[in-house]
Amino acid sequence: MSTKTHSSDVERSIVDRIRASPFLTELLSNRIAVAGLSLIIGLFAVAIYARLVYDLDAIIATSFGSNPTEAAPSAQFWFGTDGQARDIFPRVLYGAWYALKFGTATVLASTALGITAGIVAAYYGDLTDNVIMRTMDVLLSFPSLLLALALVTIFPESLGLWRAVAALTLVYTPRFARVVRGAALKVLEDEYIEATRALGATDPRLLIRHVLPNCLAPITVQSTLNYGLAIIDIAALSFLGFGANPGDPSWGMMLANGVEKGLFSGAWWWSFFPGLFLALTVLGFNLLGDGMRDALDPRMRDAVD
Amino acid sequence: MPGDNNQVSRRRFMKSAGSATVVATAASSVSGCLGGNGSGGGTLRYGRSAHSKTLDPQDTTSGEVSKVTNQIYDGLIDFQPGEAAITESLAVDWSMEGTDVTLELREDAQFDDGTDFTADDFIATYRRFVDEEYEYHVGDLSSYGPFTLGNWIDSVEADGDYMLNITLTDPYAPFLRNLAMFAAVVLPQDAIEGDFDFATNANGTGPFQLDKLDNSNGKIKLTPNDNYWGDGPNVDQLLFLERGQNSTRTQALIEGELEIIDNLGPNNIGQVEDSDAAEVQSGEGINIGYMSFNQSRVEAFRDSRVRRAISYAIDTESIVSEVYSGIAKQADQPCPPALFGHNDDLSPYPHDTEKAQSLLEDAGYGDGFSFDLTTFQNARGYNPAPMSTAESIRTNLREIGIEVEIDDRQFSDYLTYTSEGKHDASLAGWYTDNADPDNFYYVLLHPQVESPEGQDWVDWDTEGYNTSNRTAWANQEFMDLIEDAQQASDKDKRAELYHEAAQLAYDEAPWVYIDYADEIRGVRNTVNNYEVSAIGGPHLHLVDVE
Amino acid sequence: MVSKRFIAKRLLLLGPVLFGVATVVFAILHLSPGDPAIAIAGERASQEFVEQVRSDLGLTDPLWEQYVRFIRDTATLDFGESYQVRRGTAVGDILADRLPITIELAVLGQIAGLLFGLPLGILSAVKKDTLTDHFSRVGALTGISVPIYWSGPLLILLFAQVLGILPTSGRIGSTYFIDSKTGFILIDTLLAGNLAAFQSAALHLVMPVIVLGVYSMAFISRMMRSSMLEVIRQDYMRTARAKGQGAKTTVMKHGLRNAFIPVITIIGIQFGSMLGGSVLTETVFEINGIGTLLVSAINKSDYPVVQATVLVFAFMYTIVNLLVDITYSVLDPRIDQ
Amino acid sequence: MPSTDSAVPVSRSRIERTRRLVIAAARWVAIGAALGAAISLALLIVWTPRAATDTAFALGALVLGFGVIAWSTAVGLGQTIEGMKAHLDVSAGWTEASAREAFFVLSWTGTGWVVAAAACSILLGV
Repeated sequence: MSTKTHSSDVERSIVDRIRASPFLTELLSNRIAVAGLSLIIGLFAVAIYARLVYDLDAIIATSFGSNPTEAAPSAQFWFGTDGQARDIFPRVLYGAWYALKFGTATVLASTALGITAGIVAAYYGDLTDNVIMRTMDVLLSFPSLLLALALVTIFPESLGLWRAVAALTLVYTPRFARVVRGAALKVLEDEYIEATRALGATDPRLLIRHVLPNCLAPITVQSTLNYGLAIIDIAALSFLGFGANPGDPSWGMMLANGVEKGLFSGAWWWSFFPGLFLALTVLGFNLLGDGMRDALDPRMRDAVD
Repeated sequence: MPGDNNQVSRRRFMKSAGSATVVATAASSVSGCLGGNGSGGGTLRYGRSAHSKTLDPQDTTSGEVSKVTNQIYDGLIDFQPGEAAITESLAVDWSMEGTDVTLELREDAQFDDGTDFTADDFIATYRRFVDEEYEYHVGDLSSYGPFTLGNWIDSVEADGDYMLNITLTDPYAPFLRNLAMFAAVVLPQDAIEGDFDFATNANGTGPFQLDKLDNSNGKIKLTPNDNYWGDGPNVDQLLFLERGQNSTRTQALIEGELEIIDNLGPNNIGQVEDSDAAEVQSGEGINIGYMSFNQSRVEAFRDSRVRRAISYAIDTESIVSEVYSGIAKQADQPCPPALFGHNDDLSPYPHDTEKAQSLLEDAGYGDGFSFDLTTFQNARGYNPAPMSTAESIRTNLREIGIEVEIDDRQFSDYLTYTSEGKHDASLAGWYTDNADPDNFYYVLLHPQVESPEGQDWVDWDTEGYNTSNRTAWANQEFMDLIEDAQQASDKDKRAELYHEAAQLAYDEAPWVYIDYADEIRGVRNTVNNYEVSAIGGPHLHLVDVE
Repeated sequence: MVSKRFIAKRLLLLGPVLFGVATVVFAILHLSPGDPAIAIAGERASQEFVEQVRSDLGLTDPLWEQYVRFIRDTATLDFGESYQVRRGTAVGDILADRLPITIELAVLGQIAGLLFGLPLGILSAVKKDTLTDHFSRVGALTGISVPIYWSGPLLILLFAQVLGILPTSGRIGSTYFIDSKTGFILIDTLLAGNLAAFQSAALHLVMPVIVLGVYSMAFISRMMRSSMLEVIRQDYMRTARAKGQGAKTTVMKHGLRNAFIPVITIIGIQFGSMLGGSVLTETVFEINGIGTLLVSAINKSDYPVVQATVLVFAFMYTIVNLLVDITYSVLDPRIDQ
Repeated sequence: MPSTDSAVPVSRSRIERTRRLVIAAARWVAIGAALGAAISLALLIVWTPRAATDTAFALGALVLGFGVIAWSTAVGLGQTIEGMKAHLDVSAGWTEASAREAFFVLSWTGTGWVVAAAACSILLGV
C-alpha cells in the first residue's frame, strides 16, 4: 500500500463524507437555511468591506460645514445624513462590522464559558455537576432581557458596548453549557473512554478532544441562534441607554438617535436604514439557525410524507 | 447647502403633518377628545416630559413639580411673567436695609379651603421648611431648604396679621429673589399642623386648585380657585400631561391633543414651525451650558493658555447653530445676558485653530495631550444635545492634536462622578434658581475655601470645597469681587463688580463657554396671552383658549 | 389530576424563592456603582447635604445591617419608600398603580399571540414544506427578528402620524380621568360606564398589543409547528391513517390535544419574555408600566423600587408557572403529581 | 455526602438523617465562613475596611440567594422542568434529589459566608 493511495483514500473519504453528510445536504437543500446563509455571507462581506475601506475616526467625526444636516437620501448621500451632518451610508455599513465584532465576542465568550462549564460538570459529575448545571437552569429561567438589564448595571459604564457584551455573555452561557454537558456525558459512557480511563488517562484534555467533535453541530446551531439574539439584545441595551458611546456607528445607537430625533420630524432615513440592516442581520441568523435545527433533527426529517 | 436640504425635509414633512391634522381632528371628534370651548372657558392642556413626583414644593428641586405648584400656591413675591424682575404677590410692599427685611402682606388672599392667609401661615411655612425644632418640620428632603431660606434667615416675626419682619444672618443682596423661588411658596398653617398630605394633595392661595391627580397615567387636573385674589384664571380646567418623548409630545401638539408643550429638542422646532396649527414661542433663557476644566486633576488645565487654546479650538458657533439648531446663543461669560451681572463688552471666543495651536505650543503642549470628557446622556435645558456636543468637541480638538475620550453617563451617575472631582473635564450647565448673578458666579466658580498661596486652583479634597465648582478654580481676585458683590446692596455697584468678574472669567477661561439656551415652547394658535418665562411661572392663569 | 398538596407545597415554596430573589437583587444592587443619595439630593446639593441624605436613608450603615433591615421589612411586606418616584410614597402603592398596566398589556399580547400563532403553527405543520409553510415560517422568524424599538416607532409613524387613525402613545385620551378601581384600564372605563373612554383606551392599546403579539406569535407558531409535526409522526397517527380516516380529522382529533401540551409550557416561559418585551414596548409607547418603572429605577439607583419590582416579577413568574403546571397535568393525565 | 432522600418514614432513620444533614450543613457553613473571612481580608489590601467587608458580604449574599432560589425551584419545579426539558429537546438528566443536594451546599456556604463577612465588619469596627 503506497502512501499516495492512502492519502487519496483519505481525500476521497473526506469528500464522500461531506457529500454524504446528511446534515450538510439537508442544510443546503433547505431553502430557508440557504436564504439565511446568503444574508449572513452578505453581512460579512459588507462588514469586511467597511472595515477595510472606511476610517472609523472619520465616520465618528461630525461634519458640519462640509455636509448638510439631516439631508434626505440622494445620489450623493445614499442613506441621507444625520443630525451631526454625517453621511449615514458608511456608518450603516460600518455598523455591520460593529454588530459582528460585538456579536462574535458575546457568542465566543459564552461558548467558551459554556464549554468549560459543561465539560467540568460532566467530567467531575456528582456535586460539581449539580451545582453548575442547576445554577445554569436558574439563570435560564429568567427572561433574558431582564436578566441582562440587572447584570449590566454591575459593570462600569466606561466599558461602553463591552458592558452589554459582558452581561449577555453571562445570560447566554447556560444554553451552551447544557448542550456540551449532554454531549460530554454521552462520550463518557463510551467504552473507549472507559478503556482509556481504566488505563489511568484521566486528562480532561482527552475529554475535550472527544467531546468537542461530537457536539460541534448543536454548538453551531446554538451559536447561530445566539448570534442573532446577541446582536438584537446588544442593540436593545443600547436603546435603553446601557451601551454604545455617542457617535459610535452601532446600529442600536443610530436607531435610538434616529427615532428620538429624526423619525417624527421627517428624517425617517436616520433610523430606517440602521433598523433595516439590524432586522435583516438578525433574520439571517434566525433563518440559518432554524434551518440547521431542522437539518439536525432526524425526527423532523420523515415527519410527513 | 445645509439650509436647502433642511427646506426639503421640512416641506416633505409638512405634507404628512397636514394630512395628519385633518384625520386627527376627525378622530378626536369621534372619541370626544376636544374639550368644550366657547363659554370663555375651555381646557388648557400642558404637555411636558415628566410627571410631578410630588405636589409638595418643599420636597423637591424639580422644575416639573414647580410648574404645577406655581399654579396652586403663591409666594410672598413673584417673578414677572417673561422677565427676571420681581413683583408683588402675597406681599404688596417690602424693604430691605442691611439685615432687616420688612414685608407688608395682602389682606384679601384665601386658601382653597376658604381660610384667610395671614403672616402666621408664612411663619409656619418657613418653620416646616427649615426649623428642626418645629414639630411639623418636613425633614431634610430638599437641598432648597437651606439654600432658599435656612442659610440666610436668623429670625421671622409677625407684626400683626399682615406684617412680617425678617432678620438675616448677613447682608445678602439676592434674598428677596429667594422669596420668589417656587420652594418658598406659602402653605396654610392649619394644614401644616393638621393631618394634610402635601405630596398628593394641595391647598394654596393661587389661581388654580387640585382636582385630580392620576399618577399611573402621569396626568394632573386643576380647576379654578374661586377664592383667587388676582386676575384669572380664564380656563375651566388646566391639565398637565406627561409625554416623555420630545417627538410624540410635539406630534400631540400639532394634532391638537395639547395646547402648550415645553422641553422641545432642536429637531422638533422645524416640526412645529411647519405646522399651521401651532407656533414656536421663545424667550431668553437664564442658564448657561459650558465645559469645565478640572484643574485639580489635569495639570495641563492649570495653564490658562491651554484653557484658552481649547476655547479657541472648539467651534461653539457651529454647536449652537447646527447641533442646537439655533435655539441657543453662543456664550462668552458665566452669567447669561438676561441678568444685570452680564458684561455686554465681551464677545465669544472665535473658532481659530491656528491661534489655538500656537497657544498650545507656547504652553509646551504643541504635541497635544489627551483627556476624558465626562458628559450626561440625555438633553437638559442648557444643553439640548449633550452627546452631539461632546462629539463636536472631540472632532474640533483632534484638529489641534488633543485626543478626547467621551465618558458618557446617566445623569445621577454623572453627578456623583463629577461632584467627587473624578472627571478630567466635563460638560455641565446651570439654570438659575433665583435669577441673581450671584447664583452663577458664587455657586459655580467660587471655591468657598481659601485659595492656596501662589496658585489659582485648589485640591478637590480640600475640606469644605464647593463641589458645584467643577473646575477647582480658585482665583483670589475673582473671589474677592464675588464676595463684595454678594454683600453690596446697591445694584449699580453690584453690576460693576460682576462686570469686572466676567472679564476676568473670560480672560482666564476656567470654562469653555458654550451656550445660553433659549426657553422654547410649542403653542397652539388657539392659545392667547401665553408668555414664556425663564424663571417662575408658567403664568397659566392669564392664558385663555379660543 | 393535581392534588391540593401539590399546590400547597408549591405555594409554600414561594417563600424561599422570594427570599432568594430578594437576597440576590440586594447583592447585585450593592455591587453595582451608582449612588442613590446624590440622585435624590440633585445637582444643587452640597456635599454635606448628600452625606445627610445618605445617612437618612441608612446607606451609611454596614451592608449586613442594611440587609437584615431589608429582609425584615420585606418579610412584613413593607417595601419601604421610593427614593425617586414620588418620594415618600410607599413602594407598595406605586407597584399597585403600575402592575395592572403591565399585566393588562402582557395578557392581551399573549392572547393576540395565541390567536394568530396557534393556527399559523398548525397550518404550517399540516402543509409542511409547501409554500404556505415557508411563508409562515419566514414570517414568524421575521417577527422575532425585527426589534420592537424599530417596528414600534415605524407603526407610530404610519398609523398615528401619516394615517392618523391611532393615538401615538399613552393609555387613554388626555381629557379622561377614570377612577382606578382595578387598574386595568379597559375594565375601569367600563365600570365607569364611559364608552367613549373605553374606546379611547382600546385604541391606545392596539399598537402596543400588536407589537407584543407579533413577538409572542412567532414563538408560539414555531413551537406549535414542531410539536404538531412530532405528533403527526407518531405511530398511532400512522395507524389511524391506515384505518382510512380522512387526514384532516385525524389531525384534529388525535393531534391537537397532544400537540398543545408542550405549547402550554412554552406559554409559561413566554410570559417571562413578554415581561422582558414589555420593558421595550412600554418605553416605545410611553406606558407607565412596571417595565419603564424598573428601567428608570435602575437608572436612578432607586433601590427600594428595583428590589420590589424584581420581587413582583419573580412572584408573577412563579405563579404563572404554577398555573401552567396545573393546566399541564389536567391535559396530560400521565403526569402524576 | 448528605442524603436528602425524603421517603424514609421510620423515626429512627429520620433522626439519623437529620443528624447527618446538620453535620453536612455545619461543614458547608464552616467552609463558607472561611471563604467569607478570606475574601474580606483579601479585599482589605486594596480597599477600606468598609468597602472590603461590604463587597464580601454582597458576594456571599449572591451565593446564598442563588442557592435558596435554586433549591426551592428544584423542590417545587422538579417535575415541571423535567417535562419541559424533554419537550424542549434539552433534557439533561435532571433529578430532584441531586439538585436539592447541590443547592443545599450553595445555601449553607452562602450563609456561612455572609455571617463571616458581617463578623469581619463588626471586628474591624466598621
